Amino acid sequence: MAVTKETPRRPPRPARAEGTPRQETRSPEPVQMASDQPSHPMGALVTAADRDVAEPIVVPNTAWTPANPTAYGGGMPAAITHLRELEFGDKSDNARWSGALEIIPTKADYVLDLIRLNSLWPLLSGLACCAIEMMSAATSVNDMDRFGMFPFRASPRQADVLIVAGTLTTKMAGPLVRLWEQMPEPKWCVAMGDCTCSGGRYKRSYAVVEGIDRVMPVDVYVPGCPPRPEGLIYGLLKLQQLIKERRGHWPERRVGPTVPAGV
Amino acid sequence: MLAPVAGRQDTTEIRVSPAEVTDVMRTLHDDGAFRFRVLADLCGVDTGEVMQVVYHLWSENSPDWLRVIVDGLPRDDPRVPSMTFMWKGAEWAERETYDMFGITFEGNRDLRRIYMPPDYTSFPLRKDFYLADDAARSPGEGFRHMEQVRPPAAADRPLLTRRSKVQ
Amino acid sequence: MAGQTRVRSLDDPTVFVETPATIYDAIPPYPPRTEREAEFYNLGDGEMLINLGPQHPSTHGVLRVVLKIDGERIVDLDPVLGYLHRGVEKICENGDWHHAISNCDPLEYVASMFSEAMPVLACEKLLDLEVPRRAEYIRVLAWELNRIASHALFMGWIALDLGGLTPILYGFIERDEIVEMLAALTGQRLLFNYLRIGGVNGDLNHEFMSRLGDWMGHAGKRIEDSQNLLNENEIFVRRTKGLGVIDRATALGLCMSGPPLRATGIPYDVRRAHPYSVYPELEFAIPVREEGDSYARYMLHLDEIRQSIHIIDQVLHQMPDGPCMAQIPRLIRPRPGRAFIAIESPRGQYATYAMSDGTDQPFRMRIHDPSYFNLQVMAEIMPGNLIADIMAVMSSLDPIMGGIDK
Amino acid sequence: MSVITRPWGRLSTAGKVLLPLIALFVLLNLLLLMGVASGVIPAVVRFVVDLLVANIGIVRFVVAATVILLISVPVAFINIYMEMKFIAFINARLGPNRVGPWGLLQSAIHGFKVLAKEDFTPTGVDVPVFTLAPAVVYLAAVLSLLVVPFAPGLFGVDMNLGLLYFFAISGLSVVGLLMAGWSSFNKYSLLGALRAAAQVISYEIPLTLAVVGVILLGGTLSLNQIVAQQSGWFWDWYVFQQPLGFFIFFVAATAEGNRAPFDLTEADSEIVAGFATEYSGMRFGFFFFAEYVAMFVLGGLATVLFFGGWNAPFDLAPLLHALNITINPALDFGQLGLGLLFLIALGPPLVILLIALPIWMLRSDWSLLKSLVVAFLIFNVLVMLAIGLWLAVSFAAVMGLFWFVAKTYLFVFVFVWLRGTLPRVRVDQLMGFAWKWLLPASLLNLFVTAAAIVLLSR
Repeated sequence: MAVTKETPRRPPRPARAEGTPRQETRSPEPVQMASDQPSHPMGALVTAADRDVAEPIVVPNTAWTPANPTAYGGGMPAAITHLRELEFGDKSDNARWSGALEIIPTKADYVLDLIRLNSLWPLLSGLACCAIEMMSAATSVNDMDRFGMFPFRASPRQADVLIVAGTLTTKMAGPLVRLWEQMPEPKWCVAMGDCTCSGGRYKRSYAVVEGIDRVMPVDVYVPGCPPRPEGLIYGLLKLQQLIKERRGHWPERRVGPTVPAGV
Repeated sequence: MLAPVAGRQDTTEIRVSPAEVTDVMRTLHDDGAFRFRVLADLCGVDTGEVMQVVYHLWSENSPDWLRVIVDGLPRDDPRVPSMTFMWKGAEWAERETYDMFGITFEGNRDLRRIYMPPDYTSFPLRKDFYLADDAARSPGEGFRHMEQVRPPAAADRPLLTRRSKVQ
Repeated sequence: MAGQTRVRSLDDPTVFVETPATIYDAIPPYPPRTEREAEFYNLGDGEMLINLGPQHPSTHGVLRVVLKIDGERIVDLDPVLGYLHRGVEKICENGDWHHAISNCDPLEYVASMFSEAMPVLACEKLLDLEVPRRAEYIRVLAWELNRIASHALFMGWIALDLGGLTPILYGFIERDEIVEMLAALTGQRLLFNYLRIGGVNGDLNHEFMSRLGDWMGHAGKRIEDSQNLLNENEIFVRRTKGLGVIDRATALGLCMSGPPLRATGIPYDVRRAHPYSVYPELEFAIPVREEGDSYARYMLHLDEIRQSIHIIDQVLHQMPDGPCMAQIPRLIRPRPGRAFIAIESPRGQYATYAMSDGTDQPFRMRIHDPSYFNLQVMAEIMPGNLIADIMAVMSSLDPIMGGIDK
Repeated sequence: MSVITRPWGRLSTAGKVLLPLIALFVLLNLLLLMGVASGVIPAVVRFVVDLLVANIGIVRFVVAATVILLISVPVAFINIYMEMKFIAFINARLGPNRVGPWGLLQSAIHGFKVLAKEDFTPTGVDVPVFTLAPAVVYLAAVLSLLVVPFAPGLFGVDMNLGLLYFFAISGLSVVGLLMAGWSSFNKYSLLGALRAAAQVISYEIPLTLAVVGVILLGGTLSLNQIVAQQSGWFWDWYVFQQPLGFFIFFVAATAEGNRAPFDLTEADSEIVAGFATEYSGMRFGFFFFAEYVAMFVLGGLATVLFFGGWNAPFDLAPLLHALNITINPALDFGQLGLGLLFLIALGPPLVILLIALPIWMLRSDWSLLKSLVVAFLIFNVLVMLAIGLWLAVSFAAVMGLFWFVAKTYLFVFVFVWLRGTLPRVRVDQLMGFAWKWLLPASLLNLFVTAAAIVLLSR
């Protein structure tokens, strides 16, 4: 079975001034588990590029004035509308109109996501044992191509999903992270197998990264040693569901040890 | 010969010293009586006190494996003549043994680390190299917490080393 | 044209190096350490280095081959291993004998029935243990089935690396039938943790036998199909015949074994050269080819598949009754000693050298992987060929990085 | 100032949008009125119309180029879908079947996804060249469609040098590939581009020489006339007079379009993705589409040159004439007068009833309603067939388009079939085949054709 990483709620961000171009905001420190000291070898791998959280599209809904004005970053601050109402003493229906006008881009993004989740091109990269099952998930018996998850692209520039299949060693971590950074957005990462989820049966080894979420963000974990091809396909369907539910919000990319729920 | 020829099950075992291993192996390989053409395996062993290099040979003349043990290599600077002049395929095996034990094979023209990254300073299969779960006993600390910071020659002897009762 | 780029060093992912974009020339950022390296990395006129891997479609797994090419022609090459080094030997030394079975499992991951046999056979040899004959027969059955599955994959891979899309899917269909059958027996598709010290995990069950009976009806049919696509195919034959020729002296000198060795005409098969298990009681031929090129290796795999089907037929007829597990204590303490055992895996002689010091943990567990030694031949035979030939030769040597990098 | 800003501030967002629009509308109307009244606008319109009529050729070219550019994308989608499905069947798979019925929309989804992908320029590339290359490749593939005659009267431009134009334009794609490979700052791209250049250039020669035989037979370079000369029954097609020429042309076309077994330029297992290794997003999409458009173009050219283009494989006109059956496509409904009303009102129900009754009587387990529904469907199918037949008889373009597309997609299917079956050849073997076998064979074909023409014309 596959377990999708539940998306944590976004921390409240300061309201963005109207009209100012949207700039990348630095997210708070990634979640660190007790086992992950800053002096950990992989700790240095958490780079600025990985720590950046792409800013989600926010639908300002000024029809409803929130209790906390700084919630729903962006949108029209409640105080100003209050002043304006004092000034003109009538009820203008700004809110409904502006809400309707600003909701359109979100819908477009939703349609784009529907398109994206129907053509996920995996990167043709297998690390170890799980690669065999990854290949047999694409072959005649259980055919990944039915969901548009074919062909495997050989070049990271054209891939959407990085299926990390197999044990990640410290020597391979650098090339793998470079592959991940070469893939264009939007991109998703599926951790296939116990070794990639948590180090698996080689957790004690001196040369193995204990879970790829120490070096790169992960969207879907598919445990199993190795998971059956059906398991991988189920995980990819979960990824489709994830993309659909996020409604055009970029997934929050966090690097750091995370425990998938239910594993 | 450091010890008499011993045989157990289907294996015959001889022990030689690093000085004479070259002649012994050449004789075994070329002499018509032996004709040990197939080098079945080459590996290193850390017994806790000394290093060993173990060769396994196969010949169509005998039904047994022949095990040649080069015994008594010092742990701080083990050196063995390389076998690449006779079996070129021994090159990678010697590289692996160097990588894992730090045993230097004189005459191997490509003796570098093959598994671990080149800036790796310790030799994982030595008995004084501990895994993560007994890293507390490890003399090494620091950047890679599983690895010694100093090369093992200079490393002080750990508190407890598991020694073999096999000689 | 080349600006400053900040990239992670290939060898140490925790280090960022400020380099010119010529990092892509794959020249290591440190001075040469051996004369071989120094000779390899100084480029002649018109030569350039190109990185094949660690992530490349046709290097099976994470093998990295640094090519020194002149146009399309290969001048020299330097395989860089270790991208999948998991430290299995060290882990085996820190677990007890039973843990070693599951730790050795993923070494040769398309034929893990062989790699998981290493600690089992070694410990039995150290214990002087008598394994029930039924267990031996079941082992041989599982081994040969797994050999066919691995060869079926090989047949597809060599075609895929030469650009044919279809044969690998036929090979995978054959493999899936066998692997599902073994999953019915062992509970796992890929890493069956099935062999036990003193026998096997479970006796043959009904689903396995029914699946096996169905499969024996059309054994190897899919492989024959893909072979009909390839054997007479002009393009395939021209791309593999006379390519990557290995002569006997080189093969012996490089400690090669398995199909690459037998394709040069040396009938060295551990099942006959140094018999183990019940192979002396079974009659089968050791296919040998004289010309040591890729095409010979490819055809040799076909012959081995037929022989394996023949062996399975005999095993099913001679399968004795009785227990499939010996009476052994749960905690195993072999007396101090050394044992060397070798078996014939789909890629050649798979050997282990185990030492016990009387405790319940192996003192030293050395794994000898055949494709680790077979792969050395690349540097011998490839120079002078084209880039496209690397795929034909490498996939005919059939390396498995899990076993090579341990 | 506040006099203006205050009401403006009170407006709703929609009002802020609408008010300027209304003002603009009023202003434009006023201008129009003044223009017409003063007689300026009619003069301008007359001048523009005269200008367009004067150089109708340019207008036609621009329109045709636009239309070709527009239809090229659906063509690529159809080809990609065919390739995915047919290769899936060859592999004993199902192929895409989730998006749309039988996964018909899958290729379009792929296309839109590629369009929506991030599109960035890696470090160290030669930016302008890197940006231009995909457009060059795509335009080279698309513009060569301009001279291909789809049906009688349905073609972009009828040049009397059509073939020359075709080869000149399709040769441009090499430039695009070289630009892509060189500017990508990637060794795999460079290797792929050089392979592509060597391959395409050396296969241009047999391709052209194989066509020269047809040119000799037809005595013209205009594709329209070449097609017109193959009219009649199917044995009038040039493939039966130029079998060797057709074989050479087909092999060379396969290599020209970088299709398997000659797809060395994007050989996945050797050089990662060839010249497209560093391309992402829609730039990669252009390469991707260009390959499939080129597939269609080459299939169409093979059809036009050797398989009679839009000619049907049979010619019924003489037969009908012998039986003096005359089909008058131009129905004049006006003749029916009041009968038309009855036809429209009563005809369909009567026919439906006539079809439904026997069904109802034969299938006792069906209700009358069900049989009526079935009869309605059957009636619609019949009417569609009738209309289609009428179109086919009355407008030759429809029929010609049908035959052209049918033949072309036969070739596209053969391309896909080759890809699913054959492994890839090596570079030196590819070159050796071009220079040692195809070139002499095409020269021989040319010589024999010329000799035959000279001897027979005596």
